[in-house]
Amino acid sequence: MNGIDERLRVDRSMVAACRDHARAVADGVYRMISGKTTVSVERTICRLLGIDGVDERGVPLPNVVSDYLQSESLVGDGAWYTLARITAATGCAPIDSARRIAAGQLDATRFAHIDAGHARELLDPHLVDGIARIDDARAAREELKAQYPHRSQPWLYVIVATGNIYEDTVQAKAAVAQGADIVAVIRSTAQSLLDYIPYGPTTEGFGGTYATQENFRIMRKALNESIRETGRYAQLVNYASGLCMSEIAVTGAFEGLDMMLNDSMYGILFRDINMERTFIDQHFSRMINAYADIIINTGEDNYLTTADAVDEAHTVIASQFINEAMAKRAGLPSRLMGLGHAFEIDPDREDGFLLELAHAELVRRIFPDAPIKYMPPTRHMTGNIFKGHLMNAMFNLASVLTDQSIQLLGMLTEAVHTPFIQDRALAIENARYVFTTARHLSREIRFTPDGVVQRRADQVLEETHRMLADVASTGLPAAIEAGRFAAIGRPVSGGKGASGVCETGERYLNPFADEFARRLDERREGDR
Amino acid sequence: MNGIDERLRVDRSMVAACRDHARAVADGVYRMISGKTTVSVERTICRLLGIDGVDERGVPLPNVVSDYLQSESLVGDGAWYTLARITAATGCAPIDSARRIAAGQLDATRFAHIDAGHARELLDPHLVDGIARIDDARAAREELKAQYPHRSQPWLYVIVATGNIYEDTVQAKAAVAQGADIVAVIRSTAQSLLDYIPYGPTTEGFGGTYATQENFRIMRKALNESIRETGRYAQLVNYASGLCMSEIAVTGAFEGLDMMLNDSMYGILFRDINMERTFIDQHFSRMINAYADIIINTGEDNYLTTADAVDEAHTVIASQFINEAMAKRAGLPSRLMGLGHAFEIDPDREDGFLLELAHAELVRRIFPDAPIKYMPPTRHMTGNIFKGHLMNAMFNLASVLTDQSIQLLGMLTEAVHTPFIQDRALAIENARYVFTTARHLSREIRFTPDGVVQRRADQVLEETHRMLADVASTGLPAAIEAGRFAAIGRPVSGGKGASGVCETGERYLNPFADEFARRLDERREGDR
Amino acid sequence: MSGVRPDITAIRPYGDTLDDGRIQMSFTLPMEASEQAREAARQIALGMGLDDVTVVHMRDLGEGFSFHVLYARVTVSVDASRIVVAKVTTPVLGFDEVNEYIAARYTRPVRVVGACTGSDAHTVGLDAIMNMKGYAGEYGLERYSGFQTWNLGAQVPNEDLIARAMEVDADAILVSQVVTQKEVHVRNLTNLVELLEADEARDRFVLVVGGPRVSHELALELGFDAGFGSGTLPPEVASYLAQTCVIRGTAATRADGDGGA
Amino acid sequence: MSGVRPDITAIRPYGDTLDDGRIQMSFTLPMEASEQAREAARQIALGMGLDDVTVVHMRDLGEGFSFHVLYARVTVSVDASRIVVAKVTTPVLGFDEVNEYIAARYTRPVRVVGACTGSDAHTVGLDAIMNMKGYAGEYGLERYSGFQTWNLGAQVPNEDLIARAMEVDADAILVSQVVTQKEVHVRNLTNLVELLEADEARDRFVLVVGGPRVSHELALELGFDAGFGSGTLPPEVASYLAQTCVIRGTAATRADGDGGA
Ligand code: B12
Ligand code: B12
Ligand SMILES: Cc1ncc(COP(=O)(O)O)c(C=O)c1O
Ligand SMILES: Cc1ncc(COP(=O)(O)O)c(C=O)c1O
Repeated sequence: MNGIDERLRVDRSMVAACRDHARAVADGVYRMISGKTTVSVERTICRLLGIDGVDERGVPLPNVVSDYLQSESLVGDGAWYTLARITAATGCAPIDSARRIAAGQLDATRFAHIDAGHARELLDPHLVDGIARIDDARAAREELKAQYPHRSQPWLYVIVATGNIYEDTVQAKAAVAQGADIVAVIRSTAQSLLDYIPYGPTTEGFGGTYATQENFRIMRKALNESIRETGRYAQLVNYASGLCMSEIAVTGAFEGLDMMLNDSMYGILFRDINMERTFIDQHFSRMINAYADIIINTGEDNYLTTADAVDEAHTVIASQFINEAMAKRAGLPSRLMGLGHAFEIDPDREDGFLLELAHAELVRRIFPDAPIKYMPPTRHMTGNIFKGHLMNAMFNLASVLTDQSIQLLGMLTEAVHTPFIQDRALAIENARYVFTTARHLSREIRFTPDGVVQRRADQVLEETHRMLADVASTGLPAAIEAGRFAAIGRPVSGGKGASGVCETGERYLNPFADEFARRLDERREGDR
Repeated sequence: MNGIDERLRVDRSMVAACRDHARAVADGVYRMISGKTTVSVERTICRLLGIDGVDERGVPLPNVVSDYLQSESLVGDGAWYTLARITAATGCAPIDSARRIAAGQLDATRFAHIDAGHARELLDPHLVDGIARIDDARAAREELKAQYPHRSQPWLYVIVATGNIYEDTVQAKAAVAQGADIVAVIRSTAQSLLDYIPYGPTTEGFGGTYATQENFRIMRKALNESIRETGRYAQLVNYASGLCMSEIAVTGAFEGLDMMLNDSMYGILFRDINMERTFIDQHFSRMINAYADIIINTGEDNYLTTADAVDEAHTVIASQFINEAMAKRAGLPSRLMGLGHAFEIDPDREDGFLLELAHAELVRRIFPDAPIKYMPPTRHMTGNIFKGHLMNAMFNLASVLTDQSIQLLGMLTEAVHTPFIQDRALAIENARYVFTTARHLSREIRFTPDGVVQRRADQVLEETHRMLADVASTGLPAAIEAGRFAAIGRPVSGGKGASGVCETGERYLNPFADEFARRLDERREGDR
Repeated sequence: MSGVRPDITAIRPYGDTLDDGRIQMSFTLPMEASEQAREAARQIALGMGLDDVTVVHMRDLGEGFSFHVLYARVTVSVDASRIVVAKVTTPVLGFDEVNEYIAARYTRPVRVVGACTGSDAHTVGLDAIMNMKGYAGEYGLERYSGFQTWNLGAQVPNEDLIARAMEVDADAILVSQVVTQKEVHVRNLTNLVELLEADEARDRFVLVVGGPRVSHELALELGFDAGFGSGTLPPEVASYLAQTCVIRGTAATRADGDGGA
Repeated sequence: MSGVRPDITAIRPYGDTLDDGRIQMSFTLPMEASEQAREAARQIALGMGLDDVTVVHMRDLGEGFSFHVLYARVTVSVDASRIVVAKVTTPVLGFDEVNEYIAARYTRPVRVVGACTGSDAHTVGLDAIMNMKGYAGEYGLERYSGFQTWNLGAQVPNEDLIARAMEVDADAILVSQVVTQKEVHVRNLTNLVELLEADEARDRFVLVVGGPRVSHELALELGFDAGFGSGTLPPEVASYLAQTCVIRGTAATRADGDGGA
């Protein structure tokens, strides 16, 4: 990187072999999901077509439409085609169609079928509008960034989680004033399993604040104020994860978010969501993230909260290869792949820090262009806040020493409560101190050729390679079923949200996917 | 070290040139003090001859003797000769002579003079006894060490400072139980300027506990209990520093101390003690330390509490070369030279940690066999205990990364109060965490050939060389007068305790010095 | 001759001298950093009955907040001779001992159903106690021949947990609660006891709760039989269950009882 | 619409919700780690009027001590609208302004004698204010044309300091006190004022004290004219002296006064 001598030797041919296996794994997944859609993908299309708001009972209109599609067995036709069919019959714009459906005033099954070209054309103005909203939000961010540049990496990433979006903004602004570069609003615990996005500003949440479009807007506005006050760009993060992956992705794209938690397997492993559902949703959500230029954050760090950080280090990297392969399929360039890993080795283990360096350095070398996201110690944190603060310092040091990109700051009260305002301030102070005093340490150091660090890195890469070869041969679903990731096994056909998966019919259309793909191709050409 | 590849390149010829200059500096000092003694050297001889206890007014008997010598203008004859002369006339053992002097019952000036051989012989049994006490104390330590070995370096060094020796023992034992390897009992502030050693156990002190023989004994006993309880050897430290350098050295030697703060210039610079007095006292004190196998701790760290740690880094190393040259003169082998330095760079300075590494590594490379003593951040510590705790962690990391030997632990409350019991516990926890998790990091790393660390080390060594060349040409007294060390200037003939310096006369004898020198020579031969 | 011999009836915090009462504190005030804020911090401490209060560090946090670090002296003391802490009193047995104990006294293995209830998805703690692998080198209940276990996992509604316990004719129910924000664990646990009581089934089970913020005392308060906190090892729970089910005469110890799956 | 709008008349600590009263504490008890000790720690906090007390960490320190980390809720509040903090009120001027101010109003440079008194040997703070070099990029008093300074250094007995101030007919005396163990600074400072009063010389000098644990309030309490704490910059002191000596009419401002060295 940056013309600096390599601190660590990495077997490039083994890395290439890993990539090949991961590509094969992704191919298998894509074969599994081809010809399928989900209710949440359809709701996402609704949102892109301008459908928003809630009905009288508070049900979001995109859900009104998807419920209707399900109840009338029209999911196979898809939202676009059905809405176009309604437009053809009634002249209604999609939002009006949704309102009429909500009011029970419409029976689309009675309308005449139309051909694909006509369906495509009829709603084209709405497609243009929908994409323009994303373009505008992106342009606004670009403008701000040009005026108020980012600080150098590793970026300081903190979370707010009060449950009250207004209290969150106060804490977020305070954090930016203290030096945070990135603010993530943690979602309420229950939200990942909701099959809809709540509506409007919210002031009660549990262990976090609901992800809603209005909450996104309120927080974006607050951060934009902070940006002007501090003269530094501040990034906003939320979760395109759970049962509404792609819907939240588009909501975030509309409201100018900068990053989204988004993983190809997290929902399956940690939220027991159905595999097909997850694989389909993650694909469309990533197309949106890619188009909106939003960095994704993958969730490999979570593996090490349940599995041992040394024994299972290779599963993290194997998963990163898979996340990368899947993300490429969705059109995400490397610079938007915030692959996740974590600093979770037992603090009382002799030379544990050496192993952490090996892991972090290996990830950095394998994915040189990805904005790697490094997660702090959580598992071995205890009520001993003083020791916890030190563990976070060593984590910060590992980061600056191995050129990580996105540093999620550890809280000294990790084992006690969700962060107090001073916990966050102390975490920022911790990172700023370490990052300043050791700013260019990464350029100063080389690991000895046959030292513990180098040998450990070699070993983990080998184990990764072996695992990927296995997964490529059995296929990802079987590997997940066997509990290869995070030591959690999930049955192929089980899990939540399975009923929201549907085969697409002959009439099915998703012109947004086509358009995103086309434009992403163009952009890639332009990049060359 | 240990066959490990060198992390840093050090210009060996420049180091050799520095040593040559330092030797010249020491030669100059020794020319200045030759043919001189001090009241405290004479009191030390008294103690070695078995004189202890206090008179009716509480004046220590060694002081009774030295006061008598001064009042009768007998300092030039010295304590040994005068006591031998009394023995010749009265048959009194030295302790009885001292008691008689205290009682005003004796006028030595009336006794006949005797020849040197006779004087030497008369007190020889007392010499044998005195030295045997040191030998016994040393043997007892050796035996304990053989049974309960030291932990590996860096050793964890903590201080206790309650003022009450009994409360100190409780805190010391708690510290050893928590993992401390070394306990220093800080002296009461005022003690360094007392021209006597207080007597007996003491329970009131100011910012520290008086160094007395009884206090040494009480603490040694407490630590020996700890050693048996924990199965690890624990070292005891006090201060052979101030106006009673050599007297305290012998007291510590009798009571089995392991280390002594002892510097060739500290008293001059920081306590405004007269130069000649200091140079004479330090010589004899170091002979005793050497003979008793006690590690000295020099005080270069103090320079950086008043002078800037970056600008003045070379003065620390120049002073270490001088301390080394003087210590060699007194017969101290390198393995007993605990040369001091400190981690005092502004925590908010970009890449400050890189500079600290350069300094620490340089000291380590220049004095490979010395048990380097590394002092913690003090100057930039504030009431922000959380940040302070982190600074101490980086200090601990610098230590384990550069193979330091003696780690004086930083307290998170450095800017607030003398250590509470939990402050010390947190400091030990801090060091143990960092030393464990990064145990063999020093073997893993090499500094890049033209990086900041390497270039900084080169620069400091050059500056050191230039400074030593200067000091060698002007002589040390002139350099001190000019404020070259710690930015503190002291006049050659000023300072406290000057009246305690005296020319030795023809009859003067110090058979202890001769005997120590002889036996140290023998030991060196034996070592080969 | 020792310096420190504390009076157990009047225990006070200790800094470096017996009874000096020294403590450290830190907190945020919703005031920007200023001499006023520093004084407000001092007054908060005075309001707590402290004296010798020093604000050793104050830092502005932005948005009208300031952070304060204080040292002060506590003036109250505690009579530690009168502290009685509720404790699990059954002796802790070894792995084999537990199995032998059960084999000797029970008609069948002790049946244990466990779950993380409510919205709690933290399974690691419960798994540590229940699963084969166990925790810190100690096997979990599943490994014992004396136990038959059902670990229902995360986010289990209290109703489902009870239904399952009834279904398998369990002897004991283990509940894990890790999330404690806004006292949600207290609500969850109280609700479980209420449901059991409504079903008149409270006495059928030995009811145990665990989690990092759980104490035996809290468990008793909430109507549980025992509570296990941070760092609990599986044998402690196994020993407790083996011995308590006998005393309580749960299904496995009753001659007639062998219902369930 | 903002979430947080604190009531200035009832300020409480803030964790993550307005008025949640959350604070962190840590201290040692002279009891070895045990459930009793944990409970004693909790009771100490209850004795301070706190509620919602959790001991989140307990550790044995050996020799019969245990260390505790607690979180708890403060129940008192402070009326911050009624806090009045004594402050140095003279405006802070720049380097040139101070010199011009003095040149315009005084018959000669203002004479300042400073010392670290008693057994205090910490000269860095006083040097920062008085010496040429100054502190944090700001020149010290010695550099100002408006001041003539005598820095007597460390461990100066109060008697010597007063004698010297008399001798040079000083306008102001600056005292530094860094060591505060067992309130030794309070004793030293009180003694200085008493000695000055005994000499009926208290009014001759503007009397200033500084040090990291000094506040203006404490200084006034002890009979000084001003106190300067941690992080004081030389211009603050220079401005204060320049303006105060005029008001107080010290030697340098009196037409007749040009005694001394
Ligand atoms: C791992 C972890 C996760 C994992 C959980 C994975 C899993 N499958 O369990 C993941 C990443 C999924 C996660 C998610 C969340 N977490 Co979480 N998590 C943790 C973490 C880091 C460690 C917990 C742990 O595994 N400890 C190790 C086990 C072995 O210890 P233990 O649970 O104490 O168990 C022992 C004893 O208590 C006892 N025990 C426990 N249960 C039982 C039961 C019985 C019957 C018995 C006898 C004994 C017993 O025995 C065990 C062995 O000794 C803690 C922080 C920390 N370091 O403590 C946060 C923490 C618990 N999480 C927290 C939160 C808020 C969440 C989220 C809500 C955050 C969000 N908004 O997204 C989510 C949602 C989770 C949910 N719905 O519950 C908070 C809880 C705050 C509070 N006190 O209320 C914590 C403290 C972090 C924080 N500071 O914010 N988390
Ligand atoms: C440097 C230092 C030393 C040096 C002093 C060198 C010297 N020539 O000054 C040495 C190594 C000699 C030393 C020795 C000791 N020290 Co010391 N030392 C410190 C240290 C690390 C820094 C102090 C410092 O220089 N601060 C920087 C200056 C610029 O800040 P400042 O003093 O606050 O000054 C500013 C303001 O307060 C104000 N100010 C200060 N004075 C004045 C005066 C006036 C008139 C005005 C207007 C303003 C003003 O303006 C200044 C600029 O902003 C502190 C710990 C710490 N980090 O604070 C311990 C500390 C002060 N030392 C301490 C102790 C106990 C000692 C010893 C007694 C230890 C011992 N038993 O051996 C000895 C003896 C000293 C003695 N007799 O007084 C304790 C004091 C504890 C207490 N609160 O009572 C401390 C806090 C360390 C500790 N935790 O134990 N020390
Ligand atoms: C990819 C991803 N999504 C989501 C989450 C958050 O979990 P939840 O499912 O509770 O929103 C995480 C965990 O940190 C994650 O890594
Ligand atoms: C060599 C040496 N002697 C003595 C001391 C202690 O100072 P005092 O003179 O107060 O005993 C120090 C300071 O830490 C020191 O480095």
